[in-house]
Amino acid sequence: MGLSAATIKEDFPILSRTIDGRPLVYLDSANSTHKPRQVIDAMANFMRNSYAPVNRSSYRLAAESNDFYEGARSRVQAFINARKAHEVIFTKNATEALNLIVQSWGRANLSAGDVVLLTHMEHHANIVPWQMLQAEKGFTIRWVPLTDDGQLDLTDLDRLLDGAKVFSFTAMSNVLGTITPVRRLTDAAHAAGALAIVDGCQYVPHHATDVHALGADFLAFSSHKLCGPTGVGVLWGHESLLDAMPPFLGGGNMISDVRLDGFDTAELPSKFEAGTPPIIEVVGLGAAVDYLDSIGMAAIRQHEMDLTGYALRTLKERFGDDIRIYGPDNVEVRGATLSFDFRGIHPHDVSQVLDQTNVCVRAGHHCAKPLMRILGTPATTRASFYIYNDEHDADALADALDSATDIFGF
Amino acid sequence: MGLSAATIKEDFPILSRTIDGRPLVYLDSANSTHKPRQVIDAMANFMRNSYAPVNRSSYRLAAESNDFYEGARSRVQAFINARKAHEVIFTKNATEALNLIVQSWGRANLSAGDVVLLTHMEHHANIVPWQMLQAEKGFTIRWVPLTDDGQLDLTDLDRLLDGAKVFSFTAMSNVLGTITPVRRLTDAAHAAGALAIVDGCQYVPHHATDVHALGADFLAFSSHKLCGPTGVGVLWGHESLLDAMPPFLGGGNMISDVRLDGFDTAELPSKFEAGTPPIIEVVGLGAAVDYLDSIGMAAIRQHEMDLTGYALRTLKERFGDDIRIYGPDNVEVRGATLSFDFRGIHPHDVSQVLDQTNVCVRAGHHCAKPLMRILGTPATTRASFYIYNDEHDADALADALDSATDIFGF
Amino acid sequence: MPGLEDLYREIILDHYRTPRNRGALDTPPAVVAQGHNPLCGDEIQVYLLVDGDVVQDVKVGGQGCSISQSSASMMTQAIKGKSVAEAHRILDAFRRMMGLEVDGDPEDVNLGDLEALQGVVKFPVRIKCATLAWTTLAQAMDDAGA
Amino acid sequence: MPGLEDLYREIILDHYRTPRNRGALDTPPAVVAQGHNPLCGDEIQVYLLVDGDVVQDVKVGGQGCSISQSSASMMTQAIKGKSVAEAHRILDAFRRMMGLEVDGDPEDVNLGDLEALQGVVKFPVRIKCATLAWTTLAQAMDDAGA
Ligand SMILES: Cc1ncc(COP(=O)(O)O)c(C=O)c1O
Ligand SMILES: Cc1ncc(COP(=O)(O)O)c(C=O)c1O
Repeated sequence: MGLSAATIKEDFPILSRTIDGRPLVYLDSANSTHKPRQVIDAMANFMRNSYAPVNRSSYRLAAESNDFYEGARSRVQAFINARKAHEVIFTKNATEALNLIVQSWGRANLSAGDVVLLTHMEHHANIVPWQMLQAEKGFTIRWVPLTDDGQLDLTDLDRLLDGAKVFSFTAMSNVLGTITPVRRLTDAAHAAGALAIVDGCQYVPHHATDVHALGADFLAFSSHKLCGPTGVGVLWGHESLLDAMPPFLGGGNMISDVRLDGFDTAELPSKFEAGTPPIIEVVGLGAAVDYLDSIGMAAIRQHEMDLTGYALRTLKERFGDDIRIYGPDNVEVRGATLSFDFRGIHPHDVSQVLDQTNVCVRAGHHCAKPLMRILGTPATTRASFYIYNDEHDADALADALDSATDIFGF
Repeated sequence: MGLSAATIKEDFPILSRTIDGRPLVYLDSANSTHKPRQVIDAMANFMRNSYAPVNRSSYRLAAESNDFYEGARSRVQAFINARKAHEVIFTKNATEALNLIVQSWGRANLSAGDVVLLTHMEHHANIVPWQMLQAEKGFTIRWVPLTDDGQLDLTDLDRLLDGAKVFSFTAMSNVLGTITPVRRLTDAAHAAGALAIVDGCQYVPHHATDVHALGADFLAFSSHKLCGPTGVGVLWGHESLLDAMPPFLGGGNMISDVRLDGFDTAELPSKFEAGTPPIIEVVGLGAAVDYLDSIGMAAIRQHEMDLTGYALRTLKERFGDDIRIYGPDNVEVRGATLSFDFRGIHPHDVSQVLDQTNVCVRAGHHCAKPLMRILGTPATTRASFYIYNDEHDADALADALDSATDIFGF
Repeated sequence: MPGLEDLYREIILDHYRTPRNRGALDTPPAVVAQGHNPLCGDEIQVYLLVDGDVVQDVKVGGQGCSISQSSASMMTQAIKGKSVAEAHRILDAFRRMMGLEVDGDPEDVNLGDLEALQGVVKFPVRIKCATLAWTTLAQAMDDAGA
Repeated sequence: MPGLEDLYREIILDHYRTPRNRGALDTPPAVVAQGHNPLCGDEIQVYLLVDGDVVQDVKVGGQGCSISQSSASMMTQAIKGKSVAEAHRILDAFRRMMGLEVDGDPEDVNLGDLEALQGVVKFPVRIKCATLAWTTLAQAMDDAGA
């Protein structure tokens, strides 16, 4: 059941593009993945043949379009093993999904004296929305610290959770690659009477995901990180929670009635899908989920473990102490995202040199500035691998680092 | 400078689709328009050749992708004659744009005792967000009433505006087709010291738009109603207003710094574009704007006036008192959106019969329930025309209404 | 593609033209439930008078399209005078015919005229029209403790 | 496509390796402005001591990539000891070279070593790196009322 990255690569038109006569070595998938022709074609064909507004019109073309849209919802539901299709809410990205939780659930449920628990490895999307509401409500934010090898330090977890109303954490760090012990964390949250919110942005694209096995109350992730288009994200939540929450954005589709003096809210999922939804993008997301399913999430995870192991070994063998790779060594608890410091050369310079041979990596704070401060660096270089990458890409990365030594190795 | 709908139709692949052997007569463009191959191809080609994350990574592919994204912003800027590109904010749809204004500007500036002025012809997207904030803040909402022929009744405008902090209104009704006297309304708002927010959803796709000539402080519209993809909308606002507003959604890209104890906000436009933006969709929107520009907005408006005139005449000649068309008769003050009552037959039944010959119209409250109550009907049938429609489509509508008479004309 | 004749059967148009049991009942002793279809804005009231185990009377107010109105009219005929248990059986059977999920095993229920609404299933958007009166009835039965 | 040699000229690497005028100045009498590049998280401090009409001293703290650091280093050399008016001219000329919009007409200013940064224009993403010190300088001049 091994996965052939070479075969998969052929599904991605952009990966046969060359710049300066060389192919792309795309190692920025933690940022956003490329799109296979299956997704590109699904979107284009939908626009060519079946596009129409959904939820509103009753002619056959609209019914057909609606079937595409709701069909994709069912496929996403199955992909994360949700019990009900209407627990799957389409947002514009994971960031909106997290803001929705904070603004709707948070504003209704949090007040001064309450405690929200986050971790030191969160993405800004799981920090700033809480800080914005904190400025209004005055609750306390606590943080789970990290161990030296970049895992969550759970020594004090029970104390940190004591009195917390919510624990919101990433299932995998977009900087360190660390996979967090989700089930243990959701269990601890629930034992303390807190809600468990899982940021699945870096997890769902790489692992078979079962919201119930994870024990999550909410899960957020983005289409564009799992071979789907931009413009759509997913919020999954327990029906009972979503039902009890006030609406987030107001407008068409989220109402059951509007009068001059007020409105009534629609049922799920419409309640949280105000205005014209990202119809074409949801169809693309459905195709992306099908595509990943056809490869198999277990095969994907295995491929990434193998590739991560190979990349870690290669980089350490070739560069020894000249490279410092953040996060755990054990591929069982890390994904294929490698942030590193190379000979103290500034990440911008590293990525610039790498780019000369089309090795595309990200240099920067990766939307995790609190974590950067804890790591003691303003920025790292990050190489992240996905289904279309293989050992050649890891080698290309290492070769490109040699050129960085040539220029900056003084 | 006449426009050839037949030629334009060829640009829209879906319009050559047949159902039951007949072509589509698509008369639901006020709801959402179809997409020309120029837009479909721009999106597909972008995904095939140039897709990469924007704003974050520094390799050449990312710079190229960024140029596509920011290039589209400049084209939208030119399309509405905005002074600065960074006054153009990409949202997920017009609904989000309006919610952004209400939640950011409104929450910071409105309190009990304040007055917000709306009109009786607003879409839910320009009503419900205000009602949601009203529930929190307790300000007063006043309404501009309508005349018998479905225009704004401005007799009492000055009194209604007295003490108002904001006047938010549509430039064209999505039900009545009425085009409102935008400049007169923005001038009156400003004379009263109120902000003028223009819902341009039904206006921008059909008219040359100049935000300064309109005198607007904010303008909101959606891509999917002007031949662009779903998943992206536009908020334009005066730089000085946008600069002074607090952020809306929190997360990546909208910050300049994040610490454990708080964050600093980024400059425009990033400040209001939290998370991964709808990159592919913005590229599609740019192509849509180019497409409309290549036809010419003046030609589009002229075409729609001619076609509206033809449709109004045809329906009245053929059905006399059996049809009641809402809104003004004068095509100078109305767009190509015709809501009507046909022989008292329920709109759902009318649209069902019309659908048998692929005449696609919308039946319902059109997300304007307060207006429906004022019109004294729970629903209307609405036929709306765009650049790809012509007199044959108006004739097909009339022919299809004959079948409705056959079945329900008892 | 299904044709209009699947939808607009003569019996349906007949109930639409001359709806049975239109009007209101005094509340109390009757109960009234409000239903509406958010898609088209249709609103309906179902008045229900339950006496002991029997649906003594039922009336329908409000307005709607041919499908929702005729469905409501046929519904009143089907349940009026029936036992509460029988009304529930009819309700479940009708919902099943419309393709909705219903708890429990399907029973053999003769729906009579209501069978004419079977064609609606081929027009998924109209299913909500056909079921509006029934969802509202279910609520009225709840309210009446029946 | 531009090559790396357009970017990493020897003189740039030299300033990066051995930056001139690193450090801090006492504030007051000097002023200090903070700059940072949100893209990569780089932070820089520009200390400026203006005495009358003259840029008496200037020092740079913080960290960054080769482009931002060398640009800062060359900047300090270019303006130190110059009149405030001349510093403004250099500032404007440098920004123009980076393709930024500047009010007023371009003047003929010899940028010396700084010309080596011209190649950065071919790498648009790096322009922010090259201009970081200068934007921060402009702010420091403002703060110093210069
Ligand atoms: C006048 C008006 N305002 C707002 C909207 C909302 O636009 P969207 O659904 O694209 O957010 C619409 C369209 O549905 C509209 O016609
Ligand atoms: C862990 C994590 N959370 C949240 C996000 C935000 O996702 P998006 O930008 O798609 O909203 C990202 C990606 O940038 C991420 O890696």
